[in-house]
Amino acid sequence: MTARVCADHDAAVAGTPDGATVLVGGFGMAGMPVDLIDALIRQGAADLTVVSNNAGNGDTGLAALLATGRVRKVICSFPRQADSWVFDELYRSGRIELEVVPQGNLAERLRAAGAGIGAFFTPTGAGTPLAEGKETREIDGRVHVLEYPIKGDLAMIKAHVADRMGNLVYRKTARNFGPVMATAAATVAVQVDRVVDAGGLDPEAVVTPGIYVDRIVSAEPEVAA
Amino acid sequence: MTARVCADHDAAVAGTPDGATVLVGGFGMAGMPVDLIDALIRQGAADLTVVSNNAGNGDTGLAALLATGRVRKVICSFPRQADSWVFDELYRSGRIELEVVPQGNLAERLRAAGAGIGAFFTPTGAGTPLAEGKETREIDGRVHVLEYPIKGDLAMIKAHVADRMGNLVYRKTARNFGPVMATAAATVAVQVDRVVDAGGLDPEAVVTPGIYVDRIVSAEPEVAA
Amino acid sequence: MSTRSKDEIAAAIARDIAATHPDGAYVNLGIGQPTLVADHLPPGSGVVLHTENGMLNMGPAAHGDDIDPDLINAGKVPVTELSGASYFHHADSFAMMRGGHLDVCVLGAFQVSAAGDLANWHTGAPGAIPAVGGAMDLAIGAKRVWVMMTLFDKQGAPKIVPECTYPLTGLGCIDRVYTDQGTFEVGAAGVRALELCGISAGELAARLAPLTPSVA
Amino acid sequence: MSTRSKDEIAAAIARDIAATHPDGAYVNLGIGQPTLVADHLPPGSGVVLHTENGMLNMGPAAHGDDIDPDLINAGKVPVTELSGASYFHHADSFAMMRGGHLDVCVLGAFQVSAAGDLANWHTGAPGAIPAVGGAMDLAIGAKRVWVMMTLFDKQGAPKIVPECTYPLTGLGCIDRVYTDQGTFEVGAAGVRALELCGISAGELAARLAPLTPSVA
Repeated sequence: MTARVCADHDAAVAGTPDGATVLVGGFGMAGMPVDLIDALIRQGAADLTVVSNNAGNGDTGLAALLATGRVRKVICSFPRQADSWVFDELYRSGRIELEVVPQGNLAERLRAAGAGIGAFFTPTGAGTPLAEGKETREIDGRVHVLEYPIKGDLAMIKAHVADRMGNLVYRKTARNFGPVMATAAATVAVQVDRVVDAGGLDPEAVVTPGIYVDRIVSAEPEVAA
Repeated sequence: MTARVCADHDAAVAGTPDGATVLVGGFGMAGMPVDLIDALIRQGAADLTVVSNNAGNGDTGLAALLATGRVRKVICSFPRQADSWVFDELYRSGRIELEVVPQGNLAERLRAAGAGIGAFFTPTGAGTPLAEGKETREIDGRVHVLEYPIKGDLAMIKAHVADRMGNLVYRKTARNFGPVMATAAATVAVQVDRVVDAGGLDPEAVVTPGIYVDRIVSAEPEVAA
Repeated sequence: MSTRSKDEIAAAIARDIAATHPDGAYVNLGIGQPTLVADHLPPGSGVVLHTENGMLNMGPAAHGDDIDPDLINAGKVPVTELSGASYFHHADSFAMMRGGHLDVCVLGAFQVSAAGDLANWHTGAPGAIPAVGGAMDLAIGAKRVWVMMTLFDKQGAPKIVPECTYPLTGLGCIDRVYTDQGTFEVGAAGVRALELCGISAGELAARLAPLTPSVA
Repeated sequence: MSTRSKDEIAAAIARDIAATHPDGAYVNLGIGQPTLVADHLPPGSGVVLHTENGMLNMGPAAHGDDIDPDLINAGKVPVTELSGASYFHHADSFAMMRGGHLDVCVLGAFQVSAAGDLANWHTGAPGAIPAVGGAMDLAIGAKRVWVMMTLFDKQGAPKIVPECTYPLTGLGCIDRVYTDQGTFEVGAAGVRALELCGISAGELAARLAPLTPSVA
């Protein structure tokens, strides 16, 4: 069903149940949907599984969500960074689970969820600890590992501009995981810099077609009113 | 290696060996690289396998290539159309092989070739004659079929504008198979309406990044000179 | 009691799409008769049409100067672009279909089985050139897949059958069948007539036997 | 005889990229020391830099007013955009890497085995938090994967080894190893020194034993 422009960020994440799997866009802080994350913190859902490239930077955004103690598990490619102290402390004290996934497998498993692919064989990770226990098969003389989709209950992403149909464009490398996460979750919430009327985006340049978007919230409240 | 602007269409398909697998863009005539096909007819490679959505319309483009008798096999989703008489005659007289592939599997198998996926499970075709003899597996209660990549030796596609780096944009539904075929062949030849200098395309709106493109030929010879 | 025309069937489908998706639906209309549904969508329905050759928010057929050879639908008919349209390549378009993002897809059919199997791509006749297009992807991909067809073929044989005898397009993929003689649900619970038009419950049972359709 | 500095290693890699790809190459430079290679690419080399977070034709690091938080590289350092750049999402970016479209990738390493196995993501130490990023995708995806590292670790142990003792990043994926003490080929034929710098063939053999490197 067509996207809806929400009055505020709280409305965009309303109804998230305990135990949900939440896909969180961004690569570091670029494309990080900070306002939606803050709304999810206020919303209060617990026992969450968070899927994101990193496990939080500094004390804001994803790190602030982790700090609430309401995240049971993180699925990511690169948790440990210079400023990932919130995650580090939770992990070292055994208060959070971690599944490390090669970044390309993370992206491709999200795509598979969005594209109806049941599983796929990839050479990434073959022969490494991250393929332990996984099914493997030699294809064209190369060992491949069988990987499964990662589906979300909620995706929270940041884009640059949305039109009222939910079509999205992004800015530079802040595009990163947004388009693929938008395809992979039952409910997709997007925070944007601004909303324009249908027809305000070039149809040739739309990156995420509106079919993938459920809830839009703009940083410019007067436009989203 | 970075793309090269060719002097003419013949240069863009030079060196195609007998026995090559050739990916041909287009959905019907939209996006059909007619000038490159004509050049391949002049070039003379034989014993070809052609991968395209259709098996030619009327007497031009792909139909003209088929009429030379130099195509051994066609892999496509929809050979039979009101104006596919060239193919129909070859097929009925046993002079061409046909592999019918569901259109989504055709696109996804080309993508897999370009994306380094060794094979993937899809529900498309499960339980139908097009899955006969293929490996199947139940995933999440649904029967899936294992499908393998389709790689090309040469891709011939049509785009709207290229820059000198090989970045491409397309026009409307003529985009169709071009972007995915561009990722799936060892050599990618593109016919475009015009070539602009690097910087002439919006980096946010590039559909096919130049890394996928080898040879460009423009319909406006003075620009490509 | 007269049967429904193609236009009436299309109007019924359009009505049900609008009723099921009051906030607008993403819909793919198969080539052939299902495209008629577009003409019957109520104003303001918010329905967004998808065409598998790479477009959302497709508009009506193009005529005269509006014809652009680069803008066609899956049936290769020139069409137009509505405000809020987007274009994407074939792999993205079929990912959209196969990933379950379309709300409704309407397809034609040769046969539908009581369990919801679909046969619509190939008669299997000797000499016929098989051509499947996107039918198998649409059949398994949309959230709801509806069929629009006549209930009986030209020889009078029913097209809702215990098991399809034509080559299958997809297994257990059909929700609902809109015909000239009524609308039917198919699936695990068997055949159920939601409404009949031009045929009595008794005649229906006789002609669909050994199927035993229930009537709502 | 003195060893090569990081800058000299980077210059050697840059020279070899330019020599192997006279018409320009698509190159990914891993985070850390490999990014130095960019500074040594000869003018007009035509090399196009890829960053796995979704960009081709990445420019040098951004400073001052040029810093845009939406434009960063894989190491999360603000960068710039060159003419002819393009942006794409993560699945497309990794498809590009994994599909074999990059000509060269340069990575750092803890260890490389004689057969070309790579270990560069995890020490396996108790308490270490594992983080792999795109290393495994780059290792298996680029046409040629080169390593830039010191030949010996801080304890003097060789980092070209018979078998990696650190957790693996990829199997048999490394072509060539650029070090402070020379450049080496690894693979099915074992270790071969292309050039030595700051170490004699005799000392190399002694310190890499039981490996028996050949010297070109």
